[in-house]
Amino acid sequence: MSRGWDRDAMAARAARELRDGDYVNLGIGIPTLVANHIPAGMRVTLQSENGMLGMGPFPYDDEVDPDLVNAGKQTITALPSSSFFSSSASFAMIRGGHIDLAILGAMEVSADGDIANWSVPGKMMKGIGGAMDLVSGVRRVVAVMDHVGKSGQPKLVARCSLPLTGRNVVDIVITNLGVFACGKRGEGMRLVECAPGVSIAELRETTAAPFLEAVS
Amino acid sequence: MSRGWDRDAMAARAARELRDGDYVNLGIGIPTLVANHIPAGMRVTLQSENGMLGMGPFPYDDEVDPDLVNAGKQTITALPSSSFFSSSASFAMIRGGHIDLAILGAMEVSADGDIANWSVPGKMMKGIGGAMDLVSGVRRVVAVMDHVGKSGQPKLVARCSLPLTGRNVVDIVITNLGVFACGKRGEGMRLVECAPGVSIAELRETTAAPFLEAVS
Amino acid sequence: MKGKFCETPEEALDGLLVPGMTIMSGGFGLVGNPETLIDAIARDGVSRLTIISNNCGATGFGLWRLLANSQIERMISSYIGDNALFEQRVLDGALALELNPQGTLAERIRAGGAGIPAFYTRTGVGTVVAEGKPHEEIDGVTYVRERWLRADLAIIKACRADPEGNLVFRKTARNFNPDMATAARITVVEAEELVPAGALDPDHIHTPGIFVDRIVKATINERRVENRTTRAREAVA
Amino acid sequence: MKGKFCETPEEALDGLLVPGMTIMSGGFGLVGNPETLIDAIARDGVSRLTIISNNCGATGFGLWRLLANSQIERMISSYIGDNALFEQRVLDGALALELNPQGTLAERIRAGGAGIPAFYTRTGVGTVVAEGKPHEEIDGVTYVRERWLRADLAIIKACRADPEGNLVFRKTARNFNPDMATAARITVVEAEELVPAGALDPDHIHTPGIFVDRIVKATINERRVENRTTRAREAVA
Repeated sequence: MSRGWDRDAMAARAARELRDGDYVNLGIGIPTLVANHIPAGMRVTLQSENGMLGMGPFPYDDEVDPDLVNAGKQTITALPSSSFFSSSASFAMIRGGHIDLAILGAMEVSADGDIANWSVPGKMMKGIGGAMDLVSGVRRVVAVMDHVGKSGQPKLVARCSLPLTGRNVVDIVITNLGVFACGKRGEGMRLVECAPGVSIAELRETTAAPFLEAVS
Repeated sequence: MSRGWDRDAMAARAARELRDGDYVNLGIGIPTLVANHIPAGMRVTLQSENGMLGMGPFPYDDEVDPDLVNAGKQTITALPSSSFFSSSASFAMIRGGHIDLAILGAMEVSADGDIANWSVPGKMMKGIGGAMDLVSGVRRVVAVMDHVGKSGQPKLVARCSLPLTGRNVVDIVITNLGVFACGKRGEGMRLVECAPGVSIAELRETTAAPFLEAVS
Repeated sequence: MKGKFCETPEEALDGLLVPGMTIMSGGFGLVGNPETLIDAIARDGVSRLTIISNNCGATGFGLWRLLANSQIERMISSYIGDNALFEQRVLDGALALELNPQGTLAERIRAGGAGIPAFYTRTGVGTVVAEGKPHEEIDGVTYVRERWLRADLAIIKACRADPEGNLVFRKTARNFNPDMATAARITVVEAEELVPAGALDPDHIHTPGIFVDRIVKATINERRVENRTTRAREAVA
Repeated sequence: MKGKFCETPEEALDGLLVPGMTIMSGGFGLVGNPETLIDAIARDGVSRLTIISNNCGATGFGLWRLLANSQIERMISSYIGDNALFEQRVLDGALALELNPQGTLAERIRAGGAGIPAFYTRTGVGTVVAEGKPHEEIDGVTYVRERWLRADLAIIKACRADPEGNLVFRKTARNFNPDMATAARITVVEAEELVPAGALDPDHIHTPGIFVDRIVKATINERRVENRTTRAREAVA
């Protein structure tokens, strides 16, 4: 079915949240694909929370350097503008509000911007990593996820059921079916955009929280 | 009169508090002279709180570098072991207890280790500088001062009259008349050593606090 | 080479100077002071400034000039030293002074940049600087709580800068500069040398470009020596 | 060249390993891990360890070996990832795990080294990691108070070290290493390269020697790649 967005189209839609000059942190998964959609000529600098600013593309096979990885432990490259720093300096940068945008995967997001993306009760947790620091410290947080879970349950909800990563922190949610602006200050969630072929009625059905239809 | 110690002899006595391998911060005035008395072969590393570890001697005239000064704003030199760092890193080093010894000038010291060395009421203050951080953070604090003031008033007292730099922080006081160990934990001040030609009776007369005579 | 590089100090400060604003200014004593930018602020004449800086220059030099110009309303510093004009302004009631221990000042600025609104320190406990502040006993030791410091503008002196805003400092001219670069809404840098992208080793950048908004070449580099202290060269035997 | 240099990992750790002790171990994922020192600790067999490290190695590599050896009683980490042995030990109740947000972990360690027993952060507010900790509203925002972390021993992997203990790290192998070097009673370093005094530029030292007690040459430098990701080289037209 061609209804909605595929993973790459979700990344492309997330890339439309980038502004020239932005310093950006991209999470693992679909967010990593956003790097492929940065418009030509736009200056976007990627931060990696393990201690790097100015991430380059993945290396050619003969360029792989074990001392040069991103937060997903993928081998990467540096750029002429790059800098390296310690973990405390990296998170001072994040916590201090110096990163303009974080694009992160999510398991659940609530209408008022709560996000859960680190732990599922009953499953062994992999850990928290930098997610809590990112959602609390970065100026603008974009969550990317499927609109519903594997068993069809809504992931955009009135109240998260999973352990939270942060409360009232998500600005924008991009799913395979549409784009929503969360109401972090209690102003209510707002539909920003429907994915191709997706109706508002369908979104109402698959979303477990009310939203305003302020589609532009 | 040759009774007691002169400035240089006080510095020499203070140098006897140094241990091999020590990292040391020296204050302005007599403490600066301590550097001239480091025993040959003893490894002592001098920290300067404006952001340097491993201070060398004063420069030759043609070596003066305006970007290389100590905390007293004196021009200095670097050594092959030197490192430079920021102010926050420098005081993290001090506050975190990594400096073994601070030797500082004082206006008043109390029997239980309070020190006043930054401000005289009624006089314009020059400021605090790094003194409060040093007395609170350094593992061992040695105060160096004249035993009595210009008008003959005792400076080693039961309770300081001047605004404090720190409370219960001084370990050892070296004056021109003797050496005392303060009772930081309320255990009472103890006479460690009389300067040449100085009697205990004289010290009792010129000291405004009781002390134990545990002279070795 | 454009990037964050500006042509003149005026361009670098364009639109940023507002009466009543708070400015952090790097430097320790007369070392590592943003002399070019201070000169531009003096010429602008912007007034009622709160200045956060370890010192306040010296006669004719650095921030002293803004003081002489009656542009400063309030100073947050650790050490004033012998500064007759400063003393006079304080006695006249024309200048408010908040003295901080130097390490507390540095850490408050670092906290401002790191998103830490308050922290505990032993420095100053039992002294006038801790009066009126919350205290807490932690593991049997009494600490005082200090707040972060942030500013509208930081003016910074670097040795070298690239177009991305990556900075390298030299010797003890580093001091408060990298900390302050992190703690202001806008950071403007003057550098002795502007270098092309890739000229700085990424392992050895002191301030990553994310903290820097605009850069201008330092044209005033008096680098006055406050306390010239030398030793005699030993005679050759 | 002697200074703080030791001949063997055993000499570098001599007298330092005590059951029940707390050890900080640098590294992020498999990058910047003190492999040589971990190997020596595995051979020593010291038990009931509390380990503070962002991760816990990977099958057959790094801290995983101490886990396999049943030497670890408690971990303070931010991320475990896919580590079947770790999971099993936690489920068995043989291993206590304290998960921290990565930035909170880094800042707690930095605070431990900087003499700051507690600080406030927004990270984790409203989540399980803030439960039971003091909260405070500062300027209308709610923060949680976090405590410092300190250790008996830090084991650190550096790129280059001089006899004074000055260290330089390489690329993202820096990570937690310089922070941890400041936060332990004793810091032992393994370096890929031991260089003579004066070989390191004093403006570009990441860890000043004051934080380092002993140094040994790294003899295990597997530097395993966890997630080799490459791109195809474009065909030449």
